[in-house]
Amino acid sequence: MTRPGLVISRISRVLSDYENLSALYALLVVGGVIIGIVTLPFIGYDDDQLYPKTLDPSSSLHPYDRGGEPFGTTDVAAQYPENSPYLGYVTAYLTPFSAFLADSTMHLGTTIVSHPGGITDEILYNTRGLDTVVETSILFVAFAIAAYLFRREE
Amino acid sequence: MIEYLIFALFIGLLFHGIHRKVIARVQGRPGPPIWQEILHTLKFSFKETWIPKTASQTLFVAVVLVAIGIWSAALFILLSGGSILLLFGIYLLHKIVEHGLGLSSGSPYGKFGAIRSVISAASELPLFATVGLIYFFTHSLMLSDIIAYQQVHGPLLIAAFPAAIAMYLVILSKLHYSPFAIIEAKEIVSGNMTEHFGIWRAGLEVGYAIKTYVLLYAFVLIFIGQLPLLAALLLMLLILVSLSFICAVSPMLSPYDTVTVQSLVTGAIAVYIIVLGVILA
Amino acid sequence: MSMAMSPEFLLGCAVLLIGITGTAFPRPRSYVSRLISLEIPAFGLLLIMLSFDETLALLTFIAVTAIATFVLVRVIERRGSV
Amino acid sequence: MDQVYVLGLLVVFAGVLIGFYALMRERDDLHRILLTDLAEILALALIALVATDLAEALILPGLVVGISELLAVSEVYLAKEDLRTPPTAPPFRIEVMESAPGIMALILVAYGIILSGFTGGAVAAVGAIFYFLCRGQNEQFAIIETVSGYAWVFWIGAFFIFMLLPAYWFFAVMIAGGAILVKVMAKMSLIGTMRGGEHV
Amino acid sequence: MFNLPVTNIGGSELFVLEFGDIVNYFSVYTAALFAFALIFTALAIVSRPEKMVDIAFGGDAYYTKEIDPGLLRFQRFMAIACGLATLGAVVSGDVFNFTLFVSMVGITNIGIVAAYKNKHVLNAAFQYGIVAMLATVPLFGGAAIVLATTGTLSLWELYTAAVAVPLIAKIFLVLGVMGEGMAPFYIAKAEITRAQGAPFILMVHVSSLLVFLRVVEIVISM
Amino acid sequence: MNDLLAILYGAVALIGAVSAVVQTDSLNKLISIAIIAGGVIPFLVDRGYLDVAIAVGLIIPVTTIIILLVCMRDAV
Repeated sequence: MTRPGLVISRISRVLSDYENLSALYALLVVGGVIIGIVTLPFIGYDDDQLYPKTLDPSSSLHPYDRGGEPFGTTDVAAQYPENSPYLGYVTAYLTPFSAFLADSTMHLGTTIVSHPGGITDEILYNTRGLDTVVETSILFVAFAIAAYLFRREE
Repeated sequence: MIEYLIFALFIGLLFHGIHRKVIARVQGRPGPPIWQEILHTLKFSFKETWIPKTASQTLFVAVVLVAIGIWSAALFILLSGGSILLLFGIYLLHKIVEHGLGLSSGSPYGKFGAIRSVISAASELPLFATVGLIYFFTHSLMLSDIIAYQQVHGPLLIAAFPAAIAMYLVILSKLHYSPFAIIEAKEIVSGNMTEHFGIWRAGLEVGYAIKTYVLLYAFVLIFIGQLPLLAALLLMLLILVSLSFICAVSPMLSPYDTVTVQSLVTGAIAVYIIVLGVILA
Repeated sequence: MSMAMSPEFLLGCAVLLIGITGTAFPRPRSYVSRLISLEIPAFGLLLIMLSFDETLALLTFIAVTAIATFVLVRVIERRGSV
Repeated sequence: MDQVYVLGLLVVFAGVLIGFYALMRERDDLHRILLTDLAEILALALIALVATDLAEALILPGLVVGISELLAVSEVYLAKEDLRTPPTAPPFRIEVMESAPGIMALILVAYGIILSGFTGGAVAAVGAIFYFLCRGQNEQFAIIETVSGYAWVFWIGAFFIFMLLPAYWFFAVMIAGGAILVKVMAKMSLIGTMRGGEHV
Repeated sequence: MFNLPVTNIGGSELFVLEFGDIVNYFSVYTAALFAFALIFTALAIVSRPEKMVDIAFGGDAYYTKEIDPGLLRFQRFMAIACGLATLGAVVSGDVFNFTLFVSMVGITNIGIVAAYKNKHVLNAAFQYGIVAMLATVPLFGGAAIVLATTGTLSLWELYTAAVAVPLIAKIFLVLGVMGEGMAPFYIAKAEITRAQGAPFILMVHVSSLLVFLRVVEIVISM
Repeated sequence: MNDLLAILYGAVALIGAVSAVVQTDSLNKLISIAIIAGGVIPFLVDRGYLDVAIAVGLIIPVTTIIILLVCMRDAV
């Protein structure tokens, strides 16, 4: 069938097939990225970052040693420190087990800081806790979908 | 406020009637009297009303109320000089009303209407080009600021001409009998409104009438500026008649072609904005 | 923060690019081969994270990659290889 | 840092170009899933380039979102292709699958519990999946799901302690770290039981 | 303490909700979107789905489809989750938090449609899912570029004139939301719309339109 | 790490990566992946992250075994 406006109907035909959807989206992203590469010279890293990493290789908490004293004040470069009155408490805190590990070896910094406490938990649970709420909800929803589809077959 | 709402409703319905009349005359038919749509709405208000058994009852009624609600809110934004982003947001949310109308009834024709309404959702895209371009000139999206800007710099119609075209296209796609009005094409009966009759249909007519008034008035305010009411009405009528001419002489596009046309217009204006930005920056 | 470009970062970038090319155009073009190729850019990202000392993220990433591999294996198993 | 960032950005952009170009050419749905997994790596690389503690904290949610979507989409794929029956090909066995799982799973799970939080949950889940994979599974689906549901509620509670009663931050950290560990580990190790079939 | 730096786009500030570093806000604009999302979430909770009428060709016979209660419960759960995610996304005051809410919208949308057994609808849902997953690259990438180049994620800071957000970050954010919400890619959505369950299907459209409206506000204000 | 070792391990990782792309047989690809791991883990150790190196060293074989499941099925 020949229709007027050949180009338009040809585009319409591609658009109307949802098998082409991801290809179409990929095309858009590729277009965006090309703009990105062209404008790359105008992009610069801002050195005044939130929660910057300050490394102290001699610490047993390396690379997560942020100083501070447990149950005292610790300097944390949060966006709105006034919204988190106990800011820094989580960062400086070590569980007894972590404290033991920290005293006995130099090479378990990651493990120690991941054990409840540390700067990452400070961010994830305290200052940006809402992110974590959303994120666990996403996992919850995704699993509900998978479980529903999986169990329906039984 | 309430009296203005009724006034807008009356004018909107009258515009619908004039629209039909102009189309009929262009096509060499006598056409209905211009107050036909007002009579229609009155007639529907007093007819027997019930909800189809197959419908999702709550939704079936709620969308009608939402339709009236959002367009009354839109009128309020226009009068109070609020944000045109919100105004266009409401325009987008109107889409939800269209979907809801068609989907809630359970009727296959309503459903087809709703599906077409989903397909034609690209008709919103030109709006964002409009918003972007206007912001580019005025650095504000508050209607009051835009009006103030035009008093100093002259109508935006000249400065931001592509944006005016985009918005013109948007109004065109929402008008009855337009080449983009695929959701109420006659082959699917009345499209997504098929199952809404009686008082529900009257409610929809009310919402749509306010919508037509709001869109035309917004066009005048955004691109020409604040005018005395009578002049503004006259201008709106002129725009409407020009739209009616287009509706009368152009065939309805196939559903996917409407998407393509509208997307292409948006893309062209987006490129225009970027080029303008690069040149002026 | 490491101001200069660390060898880990440069190596990571190289492995990432090689891996992406390998995954985008796998040899042979089969599900399994593409699945295995996916591991290469993962190592590239691992090195990039290492160069910024983001070890907690690194550890999580490696663990989640293992789980993702399992999810994909489950699909490929049922699909049968092509 | 500026140079590092711009170079990194260039590499990732180039990667996006290659990866998405391949995706444009791809017609097979399962290959598309594999390529979206590649895209996930690129998204994480963009976050990693920020190189602060905040970046690290953002990678973790990014990772979880990625694996969640992969899980849901792959299940939709199986439903749409109607690949319901578990694989029936002869089982594959190597010696290591008899001896390793017990001890390796134990190490990973124990280490995961020490780590706690997301990282711990993911590491422990790998251990659990590996165990289910090699030793077969007893279907405790409903119980594990319930546990993970409660863990989620505990975490929401911890969030509100942080926001409303910050003085009790210590309990909040403990509850949050523990609850997320349990939640992530439970959810993800359930994937191990979803393989189906009696051949393992 | 908090003063919305830009009031000439979304109207004046009404109410602020603080969660640590994430400070959500209700301006006239976001509050309107919030109210709209709330109405449709409530509708998804209270209304029952329609009974779709199928006409048997070649006769006057027609029959209505009944909906399976398990499917109904699941879809309602997904629709409510989708509504909550939309509520979060439209008032979020933080770029990364916004992107997380948007990806939750994406995944709940997949959930709403993936529940059908119709192969046609499932196929559309799958293609949609692929795009939603791809969209995490521009979505999170956009947020990451914003963070790296400006040193902040808070919209309160980003809206100030002193902070310049690179063009690519804005493009990425819009592309990301387009992918998750499928805003202009209506083809798969049209197929999805053919399925039964109006109040829930409608939620797919409501959420994607609202997050798209929100991202437009964010991108223009930045 | 001194420069020589860094170059050496870097070369190992790069060779592994290139070989994993070039190899056409699944098992050979898996072996190449193991070579990349061999080149990468020293960098982890060198920076002093013993715990991370151990965990990564444990998880990578698990991934390999998971992939082997489909590879062997193909071979059978």
